[in-house]
Amino acid sequence: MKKIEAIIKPFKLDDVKDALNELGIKGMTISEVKGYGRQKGHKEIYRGAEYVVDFIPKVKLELIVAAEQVDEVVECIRKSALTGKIGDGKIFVLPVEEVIRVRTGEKGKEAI
Amino acid sequence: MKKIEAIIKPFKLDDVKDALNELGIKGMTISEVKGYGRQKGHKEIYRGAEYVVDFIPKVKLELIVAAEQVDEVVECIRKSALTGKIGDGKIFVLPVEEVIRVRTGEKGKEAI
Amino acid sequence: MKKIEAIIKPFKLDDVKDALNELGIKGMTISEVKGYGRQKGHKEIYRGAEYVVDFIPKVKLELIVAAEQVDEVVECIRKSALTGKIGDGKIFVLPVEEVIRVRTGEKGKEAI
Amino acid sequence: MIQAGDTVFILVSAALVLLMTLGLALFYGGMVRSKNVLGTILQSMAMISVISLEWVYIGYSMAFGPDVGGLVGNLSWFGLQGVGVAPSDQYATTVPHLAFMIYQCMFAVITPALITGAFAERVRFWPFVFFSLGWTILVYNPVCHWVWGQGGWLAARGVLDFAGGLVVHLTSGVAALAAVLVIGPRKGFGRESFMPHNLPMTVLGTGLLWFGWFGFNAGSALAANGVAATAFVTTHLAGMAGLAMWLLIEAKHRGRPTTLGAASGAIAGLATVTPAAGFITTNAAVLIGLLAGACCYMAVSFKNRLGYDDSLDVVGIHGVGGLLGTLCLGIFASLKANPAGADGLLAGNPAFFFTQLFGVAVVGIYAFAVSWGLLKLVNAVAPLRLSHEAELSGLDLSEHSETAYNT
Amino acid sequence: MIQAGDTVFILVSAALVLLMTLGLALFYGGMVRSKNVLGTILQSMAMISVISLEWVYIGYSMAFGPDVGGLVGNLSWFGLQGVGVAPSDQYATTVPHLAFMIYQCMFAVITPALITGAFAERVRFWPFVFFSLGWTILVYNPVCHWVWGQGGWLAARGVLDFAGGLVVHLTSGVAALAAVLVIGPRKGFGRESFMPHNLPMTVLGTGLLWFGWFGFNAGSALAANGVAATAFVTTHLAGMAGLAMWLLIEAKHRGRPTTLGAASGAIAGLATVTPAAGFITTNAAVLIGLLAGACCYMAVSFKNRLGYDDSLDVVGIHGVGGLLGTLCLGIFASLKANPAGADGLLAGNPAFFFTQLFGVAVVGIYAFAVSWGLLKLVNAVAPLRLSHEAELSGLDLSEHSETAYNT
Amino acid sequence: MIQAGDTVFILVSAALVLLMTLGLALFYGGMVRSKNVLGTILQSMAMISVISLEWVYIGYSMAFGPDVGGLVGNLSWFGLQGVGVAPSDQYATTVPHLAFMIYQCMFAVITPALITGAFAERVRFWPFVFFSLGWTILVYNPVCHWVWGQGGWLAARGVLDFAGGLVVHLTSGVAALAAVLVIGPRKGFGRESFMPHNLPMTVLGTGLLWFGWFGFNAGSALAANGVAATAFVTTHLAGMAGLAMWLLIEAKHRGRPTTLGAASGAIAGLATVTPAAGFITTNAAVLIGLLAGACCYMAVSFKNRLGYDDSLDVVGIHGVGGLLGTLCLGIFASLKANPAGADGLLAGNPAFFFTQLFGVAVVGIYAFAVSWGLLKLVNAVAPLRLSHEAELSGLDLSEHSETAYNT
Ligand SMILES: Nc1ncnc2c1ncn2[C@@H]1O[C@H](COP(=O)(O)OP(=O)(O)O)[C@@H](O)[C@H]1O
Ligand SMILES: Nc1ncnc2c1ncn2[C@@H]1O[C@H](COP(=O)(O)OP(=O)(O)O)[C@@H](O)[C@H]1O
Ligand SMILES: Nc1ncnc2c1ncn2[C@@H]1O[C@H](COP(=O)(O)OP(=O)(O)O)[C@@H](O)[C@H]1O
Repeated sequence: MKKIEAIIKPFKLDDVKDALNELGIKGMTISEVKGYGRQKGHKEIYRGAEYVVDFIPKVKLELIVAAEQVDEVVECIRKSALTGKIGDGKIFVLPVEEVIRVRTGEKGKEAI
Repeated sequence: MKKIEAIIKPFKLDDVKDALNELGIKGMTISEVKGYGRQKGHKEIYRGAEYVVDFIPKVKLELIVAAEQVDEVVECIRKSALTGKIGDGKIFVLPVEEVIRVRTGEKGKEAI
Repeated sequence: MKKIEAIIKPFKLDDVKDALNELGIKGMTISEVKGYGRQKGHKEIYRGAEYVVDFIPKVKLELIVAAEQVDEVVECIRKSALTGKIGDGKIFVLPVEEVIRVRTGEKGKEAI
Repeated sequence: MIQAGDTVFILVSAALVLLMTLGLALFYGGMVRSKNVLGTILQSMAMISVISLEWVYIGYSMAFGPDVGGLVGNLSWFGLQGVGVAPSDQYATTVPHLAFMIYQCMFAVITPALITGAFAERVRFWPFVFFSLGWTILVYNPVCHWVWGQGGWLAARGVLDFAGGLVVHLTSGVAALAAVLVIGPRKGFGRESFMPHNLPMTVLGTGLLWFGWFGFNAGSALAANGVAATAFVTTHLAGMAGLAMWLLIEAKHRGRPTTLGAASGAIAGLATVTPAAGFITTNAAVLIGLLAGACCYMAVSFKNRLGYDDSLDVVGIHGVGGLLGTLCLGIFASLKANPAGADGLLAGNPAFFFTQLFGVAVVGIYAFAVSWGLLKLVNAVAPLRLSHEAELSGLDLSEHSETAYNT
Repeated sequence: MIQAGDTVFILVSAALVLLMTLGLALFYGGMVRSKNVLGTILQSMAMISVISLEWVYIGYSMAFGPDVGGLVGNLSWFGLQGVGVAPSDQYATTVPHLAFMIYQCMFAVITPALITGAFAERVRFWPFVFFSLGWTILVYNPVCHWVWGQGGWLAARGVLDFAGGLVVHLTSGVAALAAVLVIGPRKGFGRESFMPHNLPMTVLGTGLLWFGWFGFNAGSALAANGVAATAFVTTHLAGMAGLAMWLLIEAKHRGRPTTLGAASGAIAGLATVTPAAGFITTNAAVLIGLLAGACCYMAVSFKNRLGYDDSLDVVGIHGVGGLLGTLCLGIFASLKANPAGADGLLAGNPAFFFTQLFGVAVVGIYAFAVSWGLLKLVNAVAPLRLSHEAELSGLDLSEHSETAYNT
Repeated sequence: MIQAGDTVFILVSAALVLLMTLGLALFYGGMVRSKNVLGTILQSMAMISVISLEWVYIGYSMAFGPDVGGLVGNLSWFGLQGVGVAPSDQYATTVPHLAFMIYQCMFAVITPALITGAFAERVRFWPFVFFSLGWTILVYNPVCHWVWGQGGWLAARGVLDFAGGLVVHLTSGVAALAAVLVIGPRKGFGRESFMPHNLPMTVLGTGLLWFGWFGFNAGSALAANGVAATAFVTTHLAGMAGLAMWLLIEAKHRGRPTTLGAASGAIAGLATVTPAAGFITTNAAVLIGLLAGACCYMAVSFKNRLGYDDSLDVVGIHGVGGLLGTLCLGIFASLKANPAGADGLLAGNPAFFFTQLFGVAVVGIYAFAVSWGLLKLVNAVAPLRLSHEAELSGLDLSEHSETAYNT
């Protein structure tokens, strides 16, 4: 099993969710994060002064998938999160050693 | 060392924290996340129209433990987070290569 | 490639970001988390009664770096996040199997 | 002669009506997504400046100045020339003329602010300002003159509007409809659900609106007398009845009464009773409130089916409320409640109902046509619509370089 | 005859008292957890509808209508029959009768809303509505008649209550106690700490309450005269003294003055001075405020030790405040401050103190007994308590299908 | 003799000015970081207690009591002795003396609260309280006497200040300057950007301030007459013009109009017109508002370049506003607007301009010197500044053991 983490643009979340759904992915966990990268921050004005805000709101998706599904899931996220503009985000794949479903105690693939 | 990530129901956090404490676990990091899974979302009403909200508030626990502790910690979280209803959440175990305590620079088990 | 996760004191974020910048680190993702550990929580007063709040606001940094950079990045974070007081936080290093840039589809080091 | 009691009454009422614009800003602000809250609020705030300025220089004269053919006031009161401390001999004759002027100013301010709910979350700031300024000059000022100005032709025909069912709510409601049609729906409309980002803010806005509405309606008696008391009471009763009705229908229709429903029903009731407040009995007010709750609920649901993105339901609540209330006045008006008013349908005077219907038709059509034309014109000169990118990042960042909330 | 000055005064005061209900909604709303904020707010908002409706149809007549044996008004003013623009010849004789009626309506509305703080975060909406309606009919209306109605038996005995220490605060405070006992504590009470989700909201509520309290207390003079000025000043002084005292005790007891403490002390002072406001000197008001801060602080701490879940401290603040203030009036009342009032203990008239004590006992016992019975009854018919699951997900989602905050 | 109309007017105005302190608490509270919001709010709330207490015991007597050499009132009105229901024969002679006293109390309360914006986010609670108390006694009370007290020497010289340009805004503005210099900048100032944590809260505060300002300025006519109407109108016009001007400059200078800019401009306009409100024409008010928007914008930008940490711009807005407005009165005052006022520069009376300049200099220098000395003194006895650690964790936790927001 693998863990896929994807940092995407917030307004793309619905698209990504729908695309994953079509792929049969039934579970994921998301959180609000802030990103720092090549994408330039925006300026904010405060009483006549200008400030640059570096950290940009992003959404982080975490999902555990079976090892054999990794490629299609990554591709699916990549496509549905794509706008082609700087700041579209990153996808990371991490190894996972065990997965347990709290409700049933099932482990491994059963638990996803 | 291993990293344990657990997605649980928010109102179970206190129980889980207390149970981990009894086990002698002294440190953890938590965050608010939203989960998508088998548990059905709730409907919301907005001026006479109904919407379904898929993402459900969950709490994510992250804790680093020594490899030999993994099983008992997982079991402890599982028991204390259990309600038996859909949506109780998942526990993931990930490999960790190194841990450093910022304050002292200690590494490995010393740093937990 | 490796994933570095660092839990630090929120007011140290700017220092850490600047230090990483000097090292040439161009990307990272941060989120607000709450920590539980040796650092004692604070008391809060609510209509004449006292409560202890265990969970302390922290910032979590996540960044993917090339394996050979891990040591200097960890050291850099450690130094810039240091206050020497309890609660300075931890740094974890996790293995990463793949990194993809959404915008271009680049993989591996190119994608960071 | 200046009466102290009446003067306090008008000044306090004017302050209350200004407070309504703040209330409206919060009422609307709470309903948008957090990335648009400041832009939404600023649209209302800006009206305070833009329209007050317009009002003291030309608006007041156009609306209340010496009549030109029943259609509009001339500009002889430009810059408040001749409008001073001494009472007017036509309007509110027991208070300083300036007090009446500023009281009316607050009505002119809130009317275009009401429209902003229709095109919330997608309009550029400056084009919006130009539209609102033009709209006030071309729609608000003349209609105000027709209905309330000395010599206005609708007033001469017997059309009654106690505190702004036609002048404020119907004009803004139909302008909202025109705006929805011209500007089009928000990106993602129908697919994403645009949930309110802060409902307690909307409730606070509702409360301030209700509180201010006493100044709006009771103040329209222009003296602290029995009519003021009547209008105060009918206002409260219609508000609370609208609230109750919306909750009940919602509980029946959707299984749950909601907080936003309570707020919406209250505003529906308050808007609907506005034209009638000083001319009806308390029982009629309760009925009007109940009707308002039901009709506005249906109007809003109906919109959902039509697929128009009247984002914060200006048409369904203010438009329908203004229309319904003006007609209800035709039905429920009673000389017993106010001898200076009229008898309506139920008091055996169907003619008055048709007079009111005529008023609704004239004002509705005029306001819709001019709003539509003006929107097209402004849009051609300076596009009202935000760019796709800007709409995604939200009004606050893209138009104002601000974020509402930080830690 | 209608006096303009007095009429503005009553109308503005009525608007201010309505605003207090919004203030209360925010005061309470800020103190609950975010999953319960809308449900908490809606409980107050709903009272505006439910009780206003009750009031115009039967409540006003029960409370102020023609007396039946000193116990209650008869129903001859049903639906406001005979209550019109002409002043009453018994109450507030210089303002339209309707104005007095609506002013009193606002008092009837806020009283059951006060109770909601006691059972916050765990009660179902509709059963709550039924309870509140029944409570107003069975407790508020009669007690109001006893104390303020023409011919009321407590008034006849010489019991004084300037603006609602007995009628509003004591009745709601003891009803709150009954509710706490009948409904029981929140899940997790004593284990989890239920911290306020938004203290600035609570501060805002406090500010609006304070602002509105001027209408509540000064308005109770029913004319813009010297008594009104006295009541205005004593109200402010007791509020600020309560605030100061709570901060000082807290700083001493817990090492830190808190914002919620400031708000709580202010409300304690304002509630406590309510029955006395128009009958005492400014120095007495300061003393009453200081006493209120101290006693309510102790009452709240005491509750913590008893383990009752009076969630937002209605008993400790309004109950204790109403009781304390009514007795303080027995001590500090002074004919020098108001010749139409009384002399109290300190002016050498202990009899008046016992009269007040009698009033407290009668109202306290009556209100407690009837509230308890009614709660049991409602609970048997339609359980007041949320299900375990529903309580966990919070009022907003489970009762109203809404969430207060989104992005 | 007591006039009901005037009495309502003063009482309502007093309530409105109290509401301004809440408005200010929110205006400031929204601009600080979330860890400091409660501490910031509590600083304003505490003033309600501390200064009201001071006022009824000695402040009112010092400011308005029997004159001692033009410099201060004596203490013969200690504890409001002799200040009762009967009107004063010197001040506001148609309302209860107590009403005038409490109206003035609200001015005394808000003035030190204004200063708190300068040293926001870094000052300890109790030392701040001591400073504010001392400051009110040493600065506010005497200056108030000089300008408004019977026999005050500046008034005798012909200095005019309608509603507090000198007494409120200039004194607090220069005290703010002294405080910034003595207390120093926040940790991280110049490196981190301290963005407002909740701008809608700031907007709400602005709205309440504006609403309350009608009580502040129009109320200063002390009777519901033509001057009150004039002051009401000029207040509104200057506020809206300030708002407009700030938005325009910002749009020009930074490319975007902002919500905080609108709020800032409005407050600048309102503060600046304060000394002039009842003495000028409506056109002058618009001009003053525009000037205020421009000058305060420049003052704030200038501060940014100087590197002073006047955190919420008390100097740039209230100090500059008070100064500018007092001088503008010297320019624009017109006997035509108010025969009881004066003619200014433009009406051919340069002498009056210099009188006003003299007033500004005297009050500015006196208030600055005494504030500076007092700050040094308090600082020596009880350090005003939070510890480094405490400043990092924020006022709320370190000074009040509270957090503003939870879930
Ligand atoms: N090395 C990294 N480690 C972790 N997160 C990163 C890293 N680089 C970028 N990110 C995340 O990806 C987001 C997008 O990256 P950015 O460089 O702006 O654009 P792009 O992905 O198009 O090259 C960033 O906002 C940040 O959240
Ligand atoms: N494949 C997955 N990857 C990551 N998180 C998941 C995954 N599946 C479920 N989750 C998380 O676990 C939560 C509970 O899952 P759900 O399917 O609703 O119930 P259950 O765990 O009882 O089967 C979800 O809300 C989501 O946060
Ligand atoms: N075993 C752990 N797993 C995950 N996070 C931890 C663990 N121990 C500590 N932390 C995080 O590190 C933070 C600091 O830890 P703490 O024990 O308070 O101080 P220190 O790091 O100085 O020993 C905690 O608040 C928590 O967020």
